[in-house]
Amino acid sequence: MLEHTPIQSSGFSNIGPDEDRTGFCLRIRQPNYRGLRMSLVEGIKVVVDEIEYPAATNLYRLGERTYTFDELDAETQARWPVGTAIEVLVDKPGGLDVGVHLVEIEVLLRHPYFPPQFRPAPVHDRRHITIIR
Amino acid sequence: MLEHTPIQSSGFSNIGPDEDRTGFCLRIRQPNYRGLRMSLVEGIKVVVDEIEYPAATNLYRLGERTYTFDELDAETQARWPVGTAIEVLVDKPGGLDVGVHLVEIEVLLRHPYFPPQFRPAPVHDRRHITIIR
Amino acid sequence: MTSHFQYGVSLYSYTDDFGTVMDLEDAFYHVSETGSTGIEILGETHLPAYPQLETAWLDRWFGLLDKYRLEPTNFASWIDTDIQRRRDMTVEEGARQLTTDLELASRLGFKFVRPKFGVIDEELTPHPIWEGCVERVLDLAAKLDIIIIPEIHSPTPIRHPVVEGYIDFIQRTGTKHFGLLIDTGIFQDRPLPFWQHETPEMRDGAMSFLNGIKVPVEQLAEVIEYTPFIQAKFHHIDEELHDHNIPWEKVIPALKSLGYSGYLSSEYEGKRDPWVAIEQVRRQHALIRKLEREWEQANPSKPKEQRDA
Amino acid sequence: MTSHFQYGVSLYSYTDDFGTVMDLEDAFYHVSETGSTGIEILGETHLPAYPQLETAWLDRWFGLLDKYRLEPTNFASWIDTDIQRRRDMTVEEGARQLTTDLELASRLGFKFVRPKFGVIDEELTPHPIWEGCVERVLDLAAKLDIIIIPEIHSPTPIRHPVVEGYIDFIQRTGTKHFGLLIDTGIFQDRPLPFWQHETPEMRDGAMSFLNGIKVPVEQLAEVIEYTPFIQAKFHHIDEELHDHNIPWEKVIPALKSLGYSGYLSSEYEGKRDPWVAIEQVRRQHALIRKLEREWEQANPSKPKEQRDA
Ligand SMILES: [Mn+2]
Ligand SMILES: [Mn+2]
Repeated sequence: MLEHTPIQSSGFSNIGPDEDRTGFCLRIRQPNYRGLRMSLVEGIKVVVDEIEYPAATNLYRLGERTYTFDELDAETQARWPVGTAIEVLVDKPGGLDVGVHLVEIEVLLRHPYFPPQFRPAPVHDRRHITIIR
Repeated sequence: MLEHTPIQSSGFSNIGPDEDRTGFCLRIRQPNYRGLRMSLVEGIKVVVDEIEYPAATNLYRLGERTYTFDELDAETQARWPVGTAIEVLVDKPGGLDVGVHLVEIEVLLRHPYFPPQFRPAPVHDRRHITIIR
Repeated sequence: MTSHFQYGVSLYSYTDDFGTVMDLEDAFYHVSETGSTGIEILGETHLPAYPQLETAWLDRWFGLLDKYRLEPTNFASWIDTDIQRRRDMTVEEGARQLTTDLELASRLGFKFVRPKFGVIDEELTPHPIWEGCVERVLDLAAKLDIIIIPEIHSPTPIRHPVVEGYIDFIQRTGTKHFGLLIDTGIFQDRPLPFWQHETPEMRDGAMSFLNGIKVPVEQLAEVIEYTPFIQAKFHHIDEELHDHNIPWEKVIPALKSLGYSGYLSSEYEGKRDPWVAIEQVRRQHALIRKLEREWEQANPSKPKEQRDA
Repeated sequence: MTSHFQYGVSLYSYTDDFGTVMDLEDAFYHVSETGSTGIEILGETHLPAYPQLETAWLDRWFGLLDKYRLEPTNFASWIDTDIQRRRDMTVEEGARQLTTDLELASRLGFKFVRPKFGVIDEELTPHPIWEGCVERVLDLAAKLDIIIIPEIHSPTPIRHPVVEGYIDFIQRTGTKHFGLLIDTGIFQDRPLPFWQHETPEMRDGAMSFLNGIKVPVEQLAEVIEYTPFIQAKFHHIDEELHDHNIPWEKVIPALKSLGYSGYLSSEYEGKRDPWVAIEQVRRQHALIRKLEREWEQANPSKPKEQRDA
């Protein structure tokens, strides 16, 4: 089972060797009521302590596969299922400081059954989570 | 998985044939952090819409077995495990009316490691739940 | 066959609970505790390996149906016409999607499949491939004995070109495997609370349908013959068993008078705080059963006559 | 062997989450994500068929330890001396209970068993059967290579007849299979928030220990040689990584100076709103690791010397 907020606290972690962090990882629960083909996910923007990491430059790990922003649109088969988390991999030399951070996200989801002017629709979340090391 | 409140909404139901209800059933999640031998459970008082059903006259169903209040004290082996619900069976000819009821409980638990004056310790809960038929 | 309603729950009701506080068996338990006989699922939500079906999961599915004495009712499907940013689905792709879902639904024992087509405008006009997609799978639906039922959903009312298009299709093809799913949200006659970030300007504009499109329940008579399944959409029922948005005291007598004896499948769509949906669905079942009982007591012989007519 | 602390989490931290929003595997996941190497469980909470151990569950247990790379640390046991309303446990019954838990703990791979004896007064003096019970199972503990560690828990301070009694027992028997578990709640130096229904009168009276019994951390030196395991009790760490109750900035340097290199096993005991514990435990690990790192940077060679001494 996942935490109820789209932003998950467990899994928030720096990436790369201890002394040479290359970025961080953030887990996000599928916030929609159905699982979506990746081509309907128009990326996830991450903001940590007011510094923005745009959707277009983040990577997206779903199970064994990692997608660039552009590769999302091409993935019309694999789904991000309900009850699972995607990992957003964010490039940030040095990683994030150990401690509590204010993390915000904007997930853009394209719902084909929404009127065209509401596509994509954003899902926002915002909470404090912690980098342990 | 159970609902977070000790009082569970699902399972709240009248007992007996449709036209001749004999009482009602209320499910309660183990509210303590460890499972307890039944002999440490000093009964559960139920209040529905301000009418009190005393612990001593209720029955307690745990798995396949049903205990009277006095039989609880003799059951030093079987435990009410964490993550499970006990069913309190309450005698009430005619049952409860269909609709939403305000239900309150007092669970008395005897913690041997509490100072004697705090044994048993009460757990209270109170919420609105619904009889469907 | 009974002249009473059949009661069910769509697991859509437990959105956000599912996968955070509730697994599939928990959901079955809560549905069965409402006294329901039917369970509705969403393919892309409740099949963990969708569109694959793992054998172990299939065994579990039938085990749960048996344990909780529930029958599969409707299987929700999506035809994602706007599949890529610069490309729409073709008729072939859409038909393939629908084939996948019909076959999944059939293997799981469902009687209905609800396809949700992408739309092309604010009126929710379905993408024009809808008709070709459905036509290509009608034989399969007949073979599997499944009825394909697109949903009439707010802001689309009953008297609308979209509905006319579906009825024309039924009349033109003469099919018995296509019909309408009525979502009771079309009868909403009081406003929903504002959603987070919604402003009064938004509510007056594109979101005005959230105030309720107030379809008169009498108009059910015009489509009931094409309607084998109803989703009992609702948003909030309070502690007095009073629904704040849907006029059940009109909807239920209308359905009873028309002799409807299919499913009412609960679709709770309100506050998503954990565990709230469980109790809300229970209140809806208490309320609808009460209204049905009251109607039957006031009209002791009518439903049978209607059915025999 | 390392001169660093070992980090663990007691599943007690996830009380009320366990069984409502978290199953055993979820708990393992959250523990492993803190970077811990150790997991602590409560027999009567986390063994679903306690005191039975089902083979399938045992397989799952070892599968999870392997998957999440965790080792079992401490197994919590209760000796319910006040077992019936009119009857206390006998020494035989207590020893039988302890035997059951030692055997369960051993089968699961634990190194420590914490027995919680019933008490006879407000000072939390353990029921007099404690000594007989423990003495009867010392040979078994030796055979299983498990250390029995009663807990020094607020309101019992370090300098107290209860602790003296335990140390006397160790000295009298010469056992290596009995020691102390220090719960860091004894160092609490600022009050806990009032619990529901608690009044100022109650807080001034029997509940005054909830203001913190403020044991000076220096007194750890008096018992550290008997202390193979520490529960890192805490209640709230805020968004500035500031603990509102436990003076970690004193506790951690004291433990480092004494060369403690056993486990710090997180015991979150604060607000029980769902999912809160997960983040709170993470904050504690961030905080303690930071303090340990700072101490090590300021004292580059000390821990090794201490250990070699
Ligand atoms: Mn619907
Ligand atoms: Mn402790």
